[in-house]
Amino acid sequence: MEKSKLFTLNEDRSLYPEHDENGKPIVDLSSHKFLKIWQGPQHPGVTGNMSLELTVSGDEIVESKTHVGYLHRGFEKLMERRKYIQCFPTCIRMCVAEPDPNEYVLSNAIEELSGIEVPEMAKWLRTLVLEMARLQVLLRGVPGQAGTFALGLGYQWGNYLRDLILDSFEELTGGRVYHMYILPGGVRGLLPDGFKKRMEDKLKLIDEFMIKIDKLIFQNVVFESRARGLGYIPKEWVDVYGVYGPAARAAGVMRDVRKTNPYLKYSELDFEPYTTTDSDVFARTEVRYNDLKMTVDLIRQIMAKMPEKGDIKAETPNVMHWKIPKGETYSKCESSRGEYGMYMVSDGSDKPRRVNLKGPSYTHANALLDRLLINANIADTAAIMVSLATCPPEIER
Amino acid sequence: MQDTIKNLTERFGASNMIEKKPGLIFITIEQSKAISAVTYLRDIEGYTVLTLLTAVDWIEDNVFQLTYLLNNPEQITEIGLRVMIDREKAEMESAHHLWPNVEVYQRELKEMYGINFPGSPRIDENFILEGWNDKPPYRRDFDTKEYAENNFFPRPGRKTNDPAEYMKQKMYPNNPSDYTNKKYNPNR
Amino acid sequence: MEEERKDKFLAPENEIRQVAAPDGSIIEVDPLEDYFTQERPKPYKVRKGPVENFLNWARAESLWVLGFGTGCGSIEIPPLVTPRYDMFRFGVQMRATPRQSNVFIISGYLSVKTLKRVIRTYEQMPSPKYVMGLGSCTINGGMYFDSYNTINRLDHYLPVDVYIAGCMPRPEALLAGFAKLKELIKEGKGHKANEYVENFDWYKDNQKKVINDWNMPDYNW
Amino acid sequence: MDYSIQKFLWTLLGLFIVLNWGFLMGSTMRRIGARLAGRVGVPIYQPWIDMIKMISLRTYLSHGVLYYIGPVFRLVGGIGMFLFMPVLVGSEIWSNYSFSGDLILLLYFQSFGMLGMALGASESGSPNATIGISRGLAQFAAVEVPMTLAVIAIAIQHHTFSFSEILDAQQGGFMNWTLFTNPLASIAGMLAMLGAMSHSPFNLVKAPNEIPIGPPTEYHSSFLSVLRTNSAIIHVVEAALFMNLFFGGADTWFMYIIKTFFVYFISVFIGMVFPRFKIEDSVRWFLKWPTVIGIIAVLVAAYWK
Repeated sequence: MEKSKLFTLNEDRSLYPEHDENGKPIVDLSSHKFLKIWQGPQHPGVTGNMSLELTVSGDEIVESKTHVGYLHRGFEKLMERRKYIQCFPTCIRMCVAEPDPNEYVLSNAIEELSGIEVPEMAKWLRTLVLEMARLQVLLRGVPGQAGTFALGLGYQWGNYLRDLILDSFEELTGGRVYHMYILPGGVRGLLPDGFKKRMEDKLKLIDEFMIKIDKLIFQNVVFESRARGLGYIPKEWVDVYGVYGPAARAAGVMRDVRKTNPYLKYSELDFEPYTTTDSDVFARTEVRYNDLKMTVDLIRQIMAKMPEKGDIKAETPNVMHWKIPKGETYSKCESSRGEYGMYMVSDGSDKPRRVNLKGPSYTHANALLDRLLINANIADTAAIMVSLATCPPEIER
Repeated sequence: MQDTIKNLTERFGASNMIEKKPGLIFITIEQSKAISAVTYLRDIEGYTVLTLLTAVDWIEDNVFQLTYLLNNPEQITEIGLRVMIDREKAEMESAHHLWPNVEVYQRELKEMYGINFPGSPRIDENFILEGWNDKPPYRRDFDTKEYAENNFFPRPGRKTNDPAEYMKQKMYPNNPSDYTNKKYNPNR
Repeated sequence: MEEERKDKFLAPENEIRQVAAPDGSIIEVDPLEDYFTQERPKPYKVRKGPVENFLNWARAESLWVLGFGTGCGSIEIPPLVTPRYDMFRFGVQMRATPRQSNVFIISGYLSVKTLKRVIRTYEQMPSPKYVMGLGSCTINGGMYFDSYNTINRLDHYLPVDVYIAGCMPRPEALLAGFAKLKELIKEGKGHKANEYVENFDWYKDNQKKVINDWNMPDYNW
Repeated sequence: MDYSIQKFLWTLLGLFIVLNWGFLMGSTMRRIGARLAGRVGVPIYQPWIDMIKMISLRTYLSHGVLYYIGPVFRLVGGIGMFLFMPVLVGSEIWSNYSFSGDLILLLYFQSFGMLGMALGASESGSPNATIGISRGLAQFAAVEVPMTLAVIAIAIQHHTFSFSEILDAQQGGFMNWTLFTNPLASIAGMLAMLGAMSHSPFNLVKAPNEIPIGPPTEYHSSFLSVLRTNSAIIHVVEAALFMNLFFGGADTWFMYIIKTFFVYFISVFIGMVFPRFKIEDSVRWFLKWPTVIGIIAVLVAAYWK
């Protein structure tokens, strides 16, 4: 039986307001039916320093434009006037939340261009550091998804555990946020004494945390009712819009560089990234939750399988005079947000000719976010944005 | 992969192929055939993901190199198409109809390199910079340090060392001749 | 005015346009003139005595920080509000709007585009207000000293009360910075907002030197 | 001293106690919440310092007369609720200005503050404030339905609209509380309380990561301190309203403090573990189960005997 129009709250509003022949909504601001509001750059719901120009009709968004550039430092230009080794302190600041993939792609690009083979032990340590970096991001990111719906409790617990992982980083590398541990040819040091045991203690805490998070977030009726069906990405969009990592895996498409192009020691590790087909905010949170589980498992595997001692650095020329042969390459790895790649062109001098860093946020935050926000509620912008894990400094660099 | 390269070479006159590592190929394409080659790769060969679109400034040859890096998620291969365009009249056919993200890349290139893509949506809008009135900053002839010194207020007292000289003093304070020794420094 | 406007880069929403009033009549609107006031700020009177000391104590013990992560330093703000470092213990709280906050943490480098927003936000905060420069980027540009898009010295654009050195400063350093700021306020030295007003022209000249498309009033009330 | 002046002074004293208890309760709740997260939390005296600081801030800002009056309206709503509700059961001096029919007036005062805020917030010119206040009014309209139904059920049950008489009927052991004599009305009323208290999952008005931070976006310094004062008073008074309706009221100040604390605690505690609703969901939720229970409660009360 058809419901009466007056009492229907679930009517299909996808064709409101009127659309032109290209499917774009006709928005006439002077008709007083629409309101233009900016979310960001000073807005607590926006992931970092970026802004969204929203045209809303009531609580419903009819048009969205992403504005970036608030964090532009011109890294790619700065690196063109620095020697390769001087690029490292610059490069890691490109994505602040997860600096290690930056180090890895940069040193991997240098190694690929100059044909250096990295020793086994260094590969193990690099794998460990990359997984630890993923762990510390996800510890904040998974409960942070509930935080966008004002459930901040899990975020508080997760942040505490993240601080513990940062302590481990400090132990291993000396740095809390920026590590500069991975260098061309290898890594900077071996594991300190007792590192594995202390790490294992922290992993046990994380196991307990995972159970609590499951109860707090995934079995929460309000969270489920809000996150289900929100920000749906059809499977066909994955290639078209350039969706990577957890967001693609939530749509049922296997996008994980660790599995498709195994680098470092991932081919020797036993793991299977979680995929689901719901492709909404809830599914993306679930995928990241399972990623977190998998990362804990991977760290245990790495610590069990890695040798105690070994060569950690290949012979490299004096870094001050190191000239990289002419050529170009694209090196990539899997960050917590998806494929993270660096395109590097060398002209044979001691400074890179061109470095271009491509993170998943570039495609997620621009065309995809603009599209997903259409017909969403303004209350849900933060949730959709966080579920795509946008990281503004990586968009504008 | 080999078929794709053959087709590219025959139909689109691709040249200068370099296989960097298994599954990553860079190949040069003429400017006039570039977009049709990209369309061909996307529609026929399954290179459905545009990984990146960027430019390199070869100022000494007076060209910009545009790189379209395409990814084939089925075969797990990547092809980088290099397109050389004239630096003086930097203009390229727009590819915004192929992927929705291309528009963003092209806006960035317009802003950072001054390469125009006529017909691309929102191409003249600011993407990153705001009120910029100098040369496009990623061009090689734009000196960022000079710009920073002229426009911002450098705090006096910042010392700049030539890293090589500085390391020489730090590492071989007593015997600078070690520095030129082949054993320590293979580049000398 | 017309001449001046032509030289400037203007965002489309700031161009002179015609607007339909609710009663149907057409009015010409110049957004820069009509939507903003051009009034200049005035310094407030700094008082002395036991009452003011008491108020200063209250100001120091209740610092409301604006939640605006301007740069990479904002990654160390979440640890501050979570169990490990918990800055609420010291009466430091986060606020979401500039109208209600007193402390502006400039977390790291400022790109020119953000600087414009920062100035706007800073001027909207009620006095007395305090600025904390986080990281070496705010002191001398740090590692971005040669970047074309980041300012070098923050104190040429905004009056800075406390600098916290480091890249990036640890949360402990931030807590120490808060302690230092409290000390300054209790001593009655927390009146940099007045300095900004007194040297208004100098600050504005510096700001306008880098912000080429100045399309807002001189002081954002 | 004249009786009316005496009464006025006692009421003022009561207001003072309620205000300070509101501040203390607020910071205590924040500390409890912080313990749940593993933190220490704000010092217990933080609200008072915040008040002094807010008053000591300088402002030159004006958005027009209504902008100034908005917080005053809000405060009047809170104080009005206090004035017309008896504080302690059976006490002449602590009965404030309650009269036979005060229940109706209270329901009115509950919405008064929100309406006043709507005037002030829309005058402030911030779009976030407008969105917040429209959400607030929508939610308030939804909350009022089960709330009023519960009140009507209780009124039918006790044949009165007077607070004092409802309270008197509940005396003599906890089995006489409305909670046990009329459980359906109590459930409907308590569910409505969650909305009236505006804690998560119903804190849509000041949703910080959606519309920072709703109606008070532009309010600062003294205006904000008035709003803070009101929120301190209204939290206690709302809790006291539900305490009086369902939990048998309080006969000493000690019981008053204990009971309001627990009523308030329920709403805060639920908010700790639930995310925020969307406004549609919230309105739908209130119009569904609480309303149905409220209607049944009215019917049961009407046809019981």
